[in-house]
Amino acid sequence: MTRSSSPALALARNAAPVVAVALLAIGLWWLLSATVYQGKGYLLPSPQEVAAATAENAATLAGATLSTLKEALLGYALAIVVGIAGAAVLAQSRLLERSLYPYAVLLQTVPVVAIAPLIVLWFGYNELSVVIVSFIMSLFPIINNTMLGLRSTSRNLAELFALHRASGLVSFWKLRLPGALPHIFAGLRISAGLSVIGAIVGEFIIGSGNAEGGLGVQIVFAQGRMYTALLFAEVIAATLLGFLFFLAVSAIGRLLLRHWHESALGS
Amino acid sequence: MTRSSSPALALARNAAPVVAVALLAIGLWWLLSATVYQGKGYLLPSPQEVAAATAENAATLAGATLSTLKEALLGYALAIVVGIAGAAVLAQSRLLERSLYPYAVLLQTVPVVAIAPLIVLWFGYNELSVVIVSFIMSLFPIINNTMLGLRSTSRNLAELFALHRASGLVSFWKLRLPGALPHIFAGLRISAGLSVIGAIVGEFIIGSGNAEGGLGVQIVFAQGRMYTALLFAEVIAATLLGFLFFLAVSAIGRLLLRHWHESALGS
Amino acid sequence: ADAPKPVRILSNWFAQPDQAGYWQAQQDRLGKEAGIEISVLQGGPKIQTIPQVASGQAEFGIGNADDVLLARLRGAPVRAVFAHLDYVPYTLVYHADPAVKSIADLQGRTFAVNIGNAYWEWTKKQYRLAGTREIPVSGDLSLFRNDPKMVQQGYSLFLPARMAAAGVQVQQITLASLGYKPYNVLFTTDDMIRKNPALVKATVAAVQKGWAGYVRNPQGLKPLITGMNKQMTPEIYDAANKEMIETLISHDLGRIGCMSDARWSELAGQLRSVGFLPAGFDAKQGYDRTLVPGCNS
Amino acid sequence: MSDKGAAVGLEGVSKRFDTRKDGGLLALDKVDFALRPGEFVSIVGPSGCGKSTLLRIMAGLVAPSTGRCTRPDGIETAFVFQEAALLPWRNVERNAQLLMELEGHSPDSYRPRAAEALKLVGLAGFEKSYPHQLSGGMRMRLSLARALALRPGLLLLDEPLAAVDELTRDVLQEELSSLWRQAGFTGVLVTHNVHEAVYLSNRVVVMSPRPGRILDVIDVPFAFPRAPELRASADFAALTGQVTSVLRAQHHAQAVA
Amino acid sequence: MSDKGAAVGLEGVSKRFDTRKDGGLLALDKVDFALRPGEFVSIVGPSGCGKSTLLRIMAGLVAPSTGRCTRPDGIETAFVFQEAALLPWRNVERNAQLLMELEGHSPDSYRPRAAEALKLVGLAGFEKSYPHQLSGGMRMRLSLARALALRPGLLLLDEPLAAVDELTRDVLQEELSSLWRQAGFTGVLVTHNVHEAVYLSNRVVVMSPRPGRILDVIDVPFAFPRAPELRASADFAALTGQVTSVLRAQHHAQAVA
Ligand SMILES: Nc1ncnc2c1ncn2[C@@H]1O[C@H](COP(=O)(O)OP(=O)(O)OP(=O)(O)O)[C@@H](O)[C@H]1O
Ligand SMILES: Nc1ncnc2c1ncn2[C@@H]1O[C@H](COP(=O)(O)OP(=O)(O)OP(=O)(O)O)[C@@H](O)[C@H]1O
Ligand SMILES: Cc1ncc(C[n+]2csc(CCO)c2C)c(N)n1
Ligand SMILES: [Mg+2]
Ligand SMILES: [Mg+2]
Repeated sequence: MTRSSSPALALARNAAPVVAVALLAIGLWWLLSATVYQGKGYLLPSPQEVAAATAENAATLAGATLSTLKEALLGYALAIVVGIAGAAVLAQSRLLERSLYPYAVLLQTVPVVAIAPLIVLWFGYNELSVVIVSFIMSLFPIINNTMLGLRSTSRNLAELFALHRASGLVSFWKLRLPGALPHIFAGLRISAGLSVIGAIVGEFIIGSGNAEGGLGVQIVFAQGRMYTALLFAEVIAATLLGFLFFLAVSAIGRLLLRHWHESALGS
Repeated sequence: MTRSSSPALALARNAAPVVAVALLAIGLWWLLSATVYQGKGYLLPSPQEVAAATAENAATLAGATLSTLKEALLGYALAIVVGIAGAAVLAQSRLLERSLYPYAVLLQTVPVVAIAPLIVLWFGYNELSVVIVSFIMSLFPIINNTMLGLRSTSRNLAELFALHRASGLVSFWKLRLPGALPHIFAGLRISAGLSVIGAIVGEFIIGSGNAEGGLGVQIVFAQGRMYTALLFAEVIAATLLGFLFFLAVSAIGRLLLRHWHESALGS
Repeated sequence: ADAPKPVRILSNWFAQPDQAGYWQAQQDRLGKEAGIEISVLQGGPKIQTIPQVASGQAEFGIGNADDVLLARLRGAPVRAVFAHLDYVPYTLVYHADPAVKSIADLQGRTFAVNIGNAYWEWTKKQYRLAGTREIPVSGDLSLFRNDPKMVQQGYSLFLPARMAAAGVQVQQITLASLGYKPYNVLFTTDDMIRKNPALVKATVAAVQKGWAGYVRNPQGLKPLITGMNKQMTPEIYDAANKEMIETLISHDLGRIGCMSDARWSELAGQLRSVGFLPAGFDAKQGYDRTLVPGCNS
Repeated sequence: MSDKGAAVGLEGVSKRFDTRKDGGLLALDKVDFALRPGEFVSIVGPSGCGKSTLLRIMAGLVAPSTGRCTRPDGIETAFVFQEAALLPWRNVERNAQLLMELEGHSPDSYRPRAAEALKLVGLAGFEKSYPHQLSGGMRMRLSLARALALRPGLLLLDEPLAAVDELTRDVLQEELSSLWRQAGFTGVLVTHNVHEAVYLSNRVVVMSPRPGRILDVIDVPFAFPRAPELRASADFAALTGQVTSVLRAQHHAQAVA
Repeated sequence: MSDKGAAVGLEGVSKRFDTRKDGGLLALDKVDFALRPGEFVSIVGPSGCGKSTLLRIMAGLVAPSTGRCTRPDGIETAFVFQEAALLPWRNVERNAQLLMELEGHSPDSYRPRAAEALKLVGLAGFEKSYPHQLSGGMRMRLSLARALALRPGLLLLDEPLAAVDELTRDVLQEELSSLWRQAGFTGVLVTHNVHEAVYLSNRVVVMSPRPGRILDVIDVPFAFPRAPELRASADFAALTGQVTSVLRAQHHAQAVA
């Protein structure tokens, strides 16, 4: 319960266990690559090999990461806006919810790869389609968690707002939305990674036109060259991208909830 | 607030709006396929064409659906068990959470396609690998929502249990878990669809040996032959499968929460 | 003069030598005089060129002859107008093994192939490989390297060279040697041919020039292709050119792209034999061989 | 009695809750009562007899199962719930401003009014605290301040002072009464404290145990403003004694049944 | 006084809460007090003075910022929180059984004890209801029943009767007192009702406004069992007057400051 003396110190303390496990994991990985997978770098390259591949292809890697970042970020942002707004609309009435919510579920159950031609048909043979795939992949967790949050409003508070003839909109902004924030952020955390996966799958479907292409494209290149060390570097880049989104969204959530919600008040 | 006279009636009333929208959607689909996509069944087949393709390939379709059902169900079940148990372990201490939770995030951020070879290497070219992919895809929403739920325990109640020296296990079973159920079920609803997607992606990667295979394999077959009507039938089957999981899990959730949680008490 | 009319060619893979003539036409702006500006769009692993072209996302697409016939069966109004390669260079690669004399000796092994694809269904049936285990092929080759008994589908242009570069000794059986030889084609829509035959002809003429130019100087595209496709290392590029120019492209540069009714009808027969096409299906609806200059002389 | 205060009429109001027991639970049974504009009425009755339910019906939050409740249109109503019902994500000050915000007042007008109300209930200095940092009594006082700051036409109070100490309670009673005299709202107070009921009210409604019925409505004749010393008077004791005996008679009847 | 009751010692206990104001908020200031085994002590003091915090410290739920609290090991403690703290997913009956379940009692023993406690607080007939179907007073009574059913060695009560009507309150006071005499637990009651404090206790602790300090500890000399008529006696009135005047002196001091 004691306060840390400085934010830097707090960060260090929070990061320490994660870093420890990371070092442990890298150690284990190194051990595996040096024993079981010794001489089988095409299956499991060693950390050194991956580091070398990263250094060697730094520029391409950075470019690809940036391009995937852009697509995933757009898809994610779109999913956040549409997801929260959609849930808000659905939560207005049981009827709306009953009629439309199941279709939000269906949307996420459709294997995107299978309907790829339609997506390209509707959104064009370009990055927009990649963004759309990322959007579709990340939408549902946000809708679903937001709806749960909006429906969990305490009865007493709902009555208070009803008494003061708060319009749907006012209730939404001042009561239901803030009350739903912990749930919403849980949804956003889930979707952070999905948006990156979506962008990569989208790149598989759309290719890269005439550009260099994002991580999805580079992953295929590395596979074709049997350059597993580079492949790993790219997968790690994609993973970290998703993780970055996750961290950003978690930090914002903690900031918004720190004053009042159990999950963020500290133990 | 009035009670319905019979469960059958209640079901009918609940199902009516969904069915209405479904009919509307099918109508719209038919309209589209009969106008803009007239003669373009290879892009958007008409409902009749899809029905015909379904009838023509009924046996294969049923077999494939069953096989995907099995894989997805196993992956989903595994994700539920591991997800809830994992979250329970992580929620035991901030240290554990800080050190391990980020890695659960990473797990979901990894593009499965990219690590497929390792999965195949470790689990073999068989259904187990498909189950593992389904498991990986559906795990994180469950972990994440369960953790949020476990951390949202009301302070008063936590103190009550602490006072009576309830062990971690007892607190878990009698306080934290039941209190987390609304969140957990939100996670399970999200993962329902993902588990089916995971199984299909798994089949894309792993195939089925030389058996007929599940929906993922059949989707590849239909795509290869540009048999879009059959492809649609398969996608619909996959979607309904995910939806079925969703409905089942929602029903169980409502049953467990109906006595006490705002989200299930009815408006 | 009017601005040149843009013509998009949608490729089925990232830039690589088997599409070289098209890239050449783009690079040299070979349609300029005919009033067209050709641009090639790179494909990728999940690109489906036929529905995209049929729906107008591009004017032309690159694909395989068998896929065009299958698409016709499903009503997609696409038609091959130019066959740049004599056959799709499919091959089956296995770890070097003197005991393997023919495909029959691969019976029972694990094949990484395009499951459900016509060429594989045909090969299975023709060579009685029903007892083999098949897995979907992906871009990943590490499992093949790791399993000495695995058979890997790929392009003969690249895969053996790639394996050699990685120090893996392999041998191959090409699909063509087994008798399955679909053209590699440029296709467009019926509508395009009917409403804008001049544009189609101009495009075909331009890409024919492109291919000829490439054959004359294969090194000219090397920077472009190896720059766009990181998979295409200079060594692989060179090896692929050699094989392509020797065996896959017409040595009579004026006849590049020509197709024969016999070859199309043979292909349709093969597809019928595995039930992919119905008995009455006429292969003629899949192509138009009147558009390539120099083929009827 | 001012014309600002609202008149609320209850005619044959019954309320039955759905429970899994057959027939449900009858919480209120044929309650007839007319609240005159600007009067202050207290409701006393055993725990679980339906007082909170009755307030909810007067507020229009719950519909009676039979009978009806008539309320003037557009009357501003403030309700101090039995549980504090604060927004956990707003600090004390922002919670105190809530109702005025909802009723569309401007920040310029609601800021000073909220500050004043907080001072009145003894929460000055806690403006920036969050509800979870307050004691139980402070939370209830915040809830009260929130309602008072609105200066409503109808004020419904569900045991607002149960969680505060007697001295604070006395102070708040005085404040409440003087506010009422100045502002002329109609007030309904649910309380378990008979002295409080009598001291503050024009009339005291005594209810029976479940199902809640009105046993008696007792007029309190003392003129306003009432001095604190009134509580020590014999007349006051007689009246509280009367209320208590109505309550007690029924209680015993139930205990025997 | 029985040996079942626990002795709890508070030595120089202060509690400072972290707030964003510098220095935080001093809730308790150097509280010294020793609870004798088996005695019943009431704590009175203004709202927000730290009573609930003090109970939490006695229960071992919160650590003092300075000073210490000594409690015998392994003593069963029951705490009736100021808010009912029920499990919303358990019905009344299962809520009443909770503490015994947690303490490892067998179903055979806890079922009848829970039923008995529910009857005692007047909740018989509501066994199958869920907390959200109860009135505020019923919820608090359930919370009380849950604690009583455990028959603890140390019973900490935070305004358990604030939300019930006076008559029920009287009845429950009698029940509580007689349980205490039979079972011999050590009891600490926080209440705003000085009569209740004096009637039930061996000693009454009077606390100052924030930061909470002990102003006075007043011995209540009346022998147990005490008859209800005791409340009407002059001696009783003198004692409650004494408590009130200690409270009031401080209150005025604060109002002036
Ligand atoms: N978690 C907390 N953080 C900050 N301040 C707190 C916290 N809990 C209590 N306080 C403060 O400590 C003081 C004492 O609170 P406590 O709940 O002990 O009062 P109390 O005597 O029980 O009051 P009441 O009679 O109103 O219940 C109050 O001023 C309150 O604002
Ligand atoms: N939502 C509900 N469902 C079922 N029963 C309910 C519900 N709300 C209240 N009741 C029942 O209605 C009766 C009256 O409740 P109410 O809250 O009005 O009592 P009250 O007079 O305010 O009691 P208290 O003084 O304890 O607050 C109680 O028996 C309660 O169990
Ligand atoms: C046009 C074209 N298609 C695929 C590949 C690469 N490749 C050859 S076979 C195979 C398996 C699945 O197609 C892969 C990835 C290529 N180089 N060119
Ligand atoms: Mg009530
Ligand atoms: Mg308190």
